[in-house]
Amino acid sequence: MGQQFDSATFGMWVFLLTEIMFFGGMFGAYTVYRSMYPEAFASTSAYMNPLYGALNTAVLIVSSLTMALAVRSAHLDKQKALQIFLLITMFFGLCFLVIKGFEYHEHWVDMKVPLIGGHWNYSEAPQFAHQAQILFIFYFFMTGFHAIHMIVGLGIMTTIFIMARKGRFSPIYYTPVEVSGLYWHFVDIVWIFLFPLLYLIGHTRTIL
Amino acid sequence: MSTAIQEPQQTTETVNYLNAEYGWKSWLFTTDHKRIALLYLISISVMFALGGVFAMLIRLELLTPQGDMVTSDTYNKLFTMHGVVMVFFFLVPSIPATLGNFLVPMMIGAKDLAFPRINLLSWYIYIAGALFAVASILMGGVDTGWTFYTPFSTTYSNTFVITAAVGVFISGFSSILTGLNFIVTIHKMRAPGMTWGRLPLFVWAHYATSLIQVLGTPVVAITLALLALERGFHIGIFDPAIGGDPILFQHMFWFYSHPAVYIMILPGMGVISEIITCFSRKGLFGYWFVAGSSLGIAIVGFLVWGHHLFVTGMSMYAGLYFSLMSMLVAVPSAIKVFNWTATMYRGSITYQTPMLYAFGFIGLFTIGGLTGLFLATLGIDVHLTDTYFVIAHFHYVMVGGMVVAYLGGLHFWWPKITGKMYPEGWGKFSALLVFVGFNVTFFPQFILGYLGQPRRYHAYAPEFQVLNVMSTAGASILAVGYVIPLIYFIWSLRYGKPAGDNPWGAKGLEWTTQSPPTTFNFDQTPIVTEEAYAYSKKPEVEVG
Amino acid sequence: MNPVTPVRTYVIIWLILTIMTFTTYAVAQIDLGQFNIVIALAIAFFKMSLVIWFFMHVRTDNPLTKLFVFAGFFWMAIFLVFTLGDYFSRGWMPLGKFW
Amino acid sequence: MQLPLWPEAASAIASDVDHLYIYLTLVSVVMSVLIFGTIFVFAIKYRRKSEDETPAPIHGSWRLEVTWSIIPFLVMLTFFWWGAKIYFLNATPPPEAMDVYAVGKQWMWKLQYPGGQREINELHVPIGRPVKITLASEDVIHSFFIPALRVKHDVVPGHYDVLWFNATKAGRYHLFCAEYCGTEHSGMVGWVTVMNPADYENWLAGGGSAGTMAQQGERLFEQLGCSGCHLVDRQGRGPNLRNLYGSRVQLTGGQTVLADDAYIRESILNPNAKIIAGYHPNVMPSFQGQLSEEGILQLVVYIKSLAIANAPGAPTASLLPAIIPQPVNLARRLAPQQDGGKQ
Repeated sequence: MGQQFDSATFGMWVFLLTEIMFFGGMFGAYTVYRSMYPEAFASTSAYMNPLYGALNTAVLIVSSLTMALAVRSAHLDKQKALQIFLLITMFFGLCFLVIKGFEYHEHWVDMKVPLIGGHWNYSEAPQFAHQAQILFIFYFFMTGFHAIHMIVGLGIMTTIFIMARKGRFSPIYYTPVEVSGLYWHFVDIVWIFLFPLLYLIGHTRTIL
Repeated sequence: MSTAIQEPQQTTETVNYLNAEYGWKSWLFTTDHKRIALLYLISISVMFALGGVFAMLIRLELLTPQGDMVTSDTYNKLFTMHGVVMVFFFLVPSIPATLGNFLVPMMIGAKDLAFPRINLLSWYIYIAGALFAVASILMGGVDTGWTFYTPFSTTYSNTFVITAAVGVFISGFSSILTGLNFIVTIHKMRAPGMTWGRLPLFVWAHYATSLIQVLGTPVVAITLALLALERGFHIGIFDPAIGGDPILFQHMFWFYSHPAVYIMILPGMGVISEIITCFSRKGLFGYWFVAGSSLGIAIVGFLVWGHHLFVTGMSMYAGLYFSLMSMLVAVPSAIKVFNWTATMYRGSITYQTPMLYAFGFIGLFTIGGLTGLFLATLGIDVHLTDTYFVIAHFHYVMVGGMVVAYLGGLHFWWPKITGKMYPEGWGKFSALLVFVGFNVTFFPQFILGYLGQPRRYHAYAPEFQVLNVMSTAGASILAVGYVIPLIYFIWSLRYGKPAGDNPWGAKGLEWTTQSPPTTFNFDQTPIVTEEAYAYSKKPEVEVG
Repeated sequence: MNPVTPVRTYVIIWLILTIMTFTTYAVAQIDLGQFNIVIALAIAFFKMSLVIWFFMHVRTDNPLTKLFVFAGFFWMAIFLVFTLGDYFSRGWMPLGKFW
Repeated sequence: MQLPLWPEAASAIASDVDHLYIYLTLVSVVMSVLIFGTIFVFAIKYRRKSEDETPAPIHGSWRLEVTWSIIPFLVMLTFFWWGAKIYFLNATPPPEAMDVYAVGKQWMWKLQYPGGQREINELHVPIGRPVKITLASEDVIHSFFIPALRVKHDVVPGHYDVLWFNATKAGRYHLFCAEYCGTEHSGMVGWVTVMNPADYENWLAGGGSAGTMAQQGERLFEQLGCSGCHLVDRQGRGPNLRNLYGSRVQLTGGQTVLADDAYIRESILNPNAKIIAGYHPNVMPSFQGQLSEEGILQLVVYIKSLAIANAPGAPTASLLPAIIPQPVNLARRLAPQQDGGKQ
């Protein structure tokens, strides 16, 4: 059993390695453009409402805590606690997505979605109208991929919860809980970086 | 082969992984790494044939300088699909997903890979990716070149770029899952006594390959996702009109695609280490250097991608750095070649087909590697890049190196995989054809490249014709050299002589079980007590 | 297998993370020029380390896991450093004839 | 039937490249012969003589390993050093180089000379004078490749690239597009005619009926109505362009930029991107989509000429009087900021 636990968690870590590179590629491209057009990017950060970002960060951190406690409960064979913590984790995960949804809606209303038809208006800082599009594309791309990961995470959590309900886990076998916990924490970490990069930097409208 | 005359034709066939279960379900839902390897073998052979047909059409078109056989659009689609199919759907999965899948667990004394179901999943993902690629061909093809450079691919091409990009994106995950599986398997599933210092070099090579797959592939996935989004939604990520930078695409693309050539060649090097030791009956000279050089290539290979960008307007200083690193990555490759050569010193050498392929590999890979240095040299690369010199160089490494190693490995382990021998005479003959055909095809292209014939040209200047005709002639020899093994391998399934457990007298755990192996490879978990390639001692693998 | 971490540890880590989130938010309202980005990323990095170290149990995991976690960020750094290296050095002057 | 094996070498740098190439080839041949020879000898000498032969084990040798790692690497360092030298030489056009402008467009090369001559898929250059080609792309990435001169540079849309050479031998040479650019990529070829200086003068005299490139730019400047705001001698709604080129200008944000080709191009296509201090955004319309890259180049040359006419010590008599631009010298680029372009 120990061997299997080991293989599974190690396998998850290797998978997270690919996830790091996956988001790393996005962060890399984002950083290049940020360094090319610092003022344009500062102007877009200034548009963002960091309260949303901060609130969502807090929500995710709580869900990470409850996830860690869920894993702990599984380890200690506290079946009821495991289920409750999983439910709380999923609840906060959903909260995150709902808040994100409101935010996306706000961007849509504000004409900050540079898609085909051009739901796009950047009269606040017309000199950056071109380059700001790139940031918004990256904003939607990065937060969108993060949201997809959240949705996948919720799916995994549902499965784990059902398994927990059926009493599949015990102190000697709770590998799936541990492994999906790792995934959940990773998604949290991605957001920990997205928050300052997308919302905070340049918030004071400083230029250089 | 003289030893292969075994007991009377087997009337009572032993139970093995091939006949343990019957029916298509037993194949499509199998979690046996050996069966999955065969599924992969069939799929990549189909893709190889497809890519080969495209290659033949390209060569036929280039017989005349006017470009009169197919239209320029068709020609552009041909070389694009040749590249996409060969690179992403044949070369990347070729050795790891077939021979690697089959042999890595056996070589380390394991029953299967760490995650058998993920292994099967990776094959299905591969098939899904391949279906997208084939769909893009059937719908009318793609004409961007396998490199998908923006802004041509995002804005100007009128072909099915998104379909092809999605295919490549999907197949990337199959590659990641294979790599992940190998890493965990090699770390966690080694038999008792199988220390890192006793691993066969084939396994070391696959470990290094897997690292690249896991670390590099996600970046190309994200790059192609950005490309597909930009094309699909007309949002400008790499679009110069709103301040995007097409060169950033090239950085991101080559961050994976350069290390990817090491994904393709490293497993081939692993195969060669196995073949050379077996047919020289001798341990590998400088085991740790060859093992370490695999890791060295995997790591330094990630630091050199910029040598594809020397003439794009990249910073000169970045050019200096990438050039220096590209020189550095040649050192571990050179170490391998020298050690293989030294292994033969005072050996006991025979010239069976796999060994002939190994000789061919060393020769062709040496030329491929040395000409790589030309391209890493800044001042020369300015003239040579995007000419036929580049084509010749990477075909020397990819076809002369990788495909030759793959064929060598296939001949070497065919008896283990199927329990049957291939016809040795035909094997030698086709190995010779491949070697000769290959050189006649691609050597003239070095000269063409220095003369300045640009790659991806549908029509070319008339003075280049003689060399192009030579190249096409060579390609037809090469094609025959590929078709013959295909025929005799299939023939041998039914008519081949039974191989016995260890026809070559080779070392390694995979040769200690029956051929073909049982579903769980070993009756009992083997205990390893000696180094890899202990040819000079009595066999000491105990079964306990 | 990992030893059990006490609830108290988890809660303390969670408290630190939450405080850090508000700190980073507050600091961003003050104009520190270039230092805004430095501080924001430093805090993010610190938070990430806490999550990896405690929530993801790397603290009690074997060295192999630690190595792989490190490798992930190292490779990401390779990509960032050398791609950015190109962009930052593009404006540099050509070398003189020192050879 | 022709079977060339070595390309013509018709520029100063071509022989450098050839020498390095020969050096690399020689080293490669020596290495290959060594390796192939050794394998061949071993394969014969140590062939299996009896079935039960068991060779003695040899585990390796540190000394050998270190030797065959270090020595090849040192040899490779010589490749690196020599190659880097040529690369840097290739990348830094001498200040006195004469200008030619090339625009890559699916699927042709459009060339313009400061004297006003324009050609498609033909380039005429004199022997013995460095020629600097400013490259722009109208659509996708192209690559300007002249094998006989051993020069190549990608033409990336969105900014200018530069390539230079000094032709040494008269003749007609291939001009290729080396970066795949679409359907008729292989048709995007042309000829480079390298001529003796006297022939070149004759050739120049034959063309350019539409005035010099700067004059063409000036006409465009009038046509587009630029002169309504950018008054040449007085302050208008837009910055005065006299002596702007090559100077450092201060922007509204406080930083300064060098007013070079790239800056002028950007200001035409995306005027709001970098506003000179004291001026307002949203005054000038964008000319993106209204101007071809050729037109933009003409405007750039015109604005350049405005800075040279007044510059003290500007070259007066030469092949192409009005337009040899004052080279942006390195010291000037390095200088923190001087003579702001705004008045």
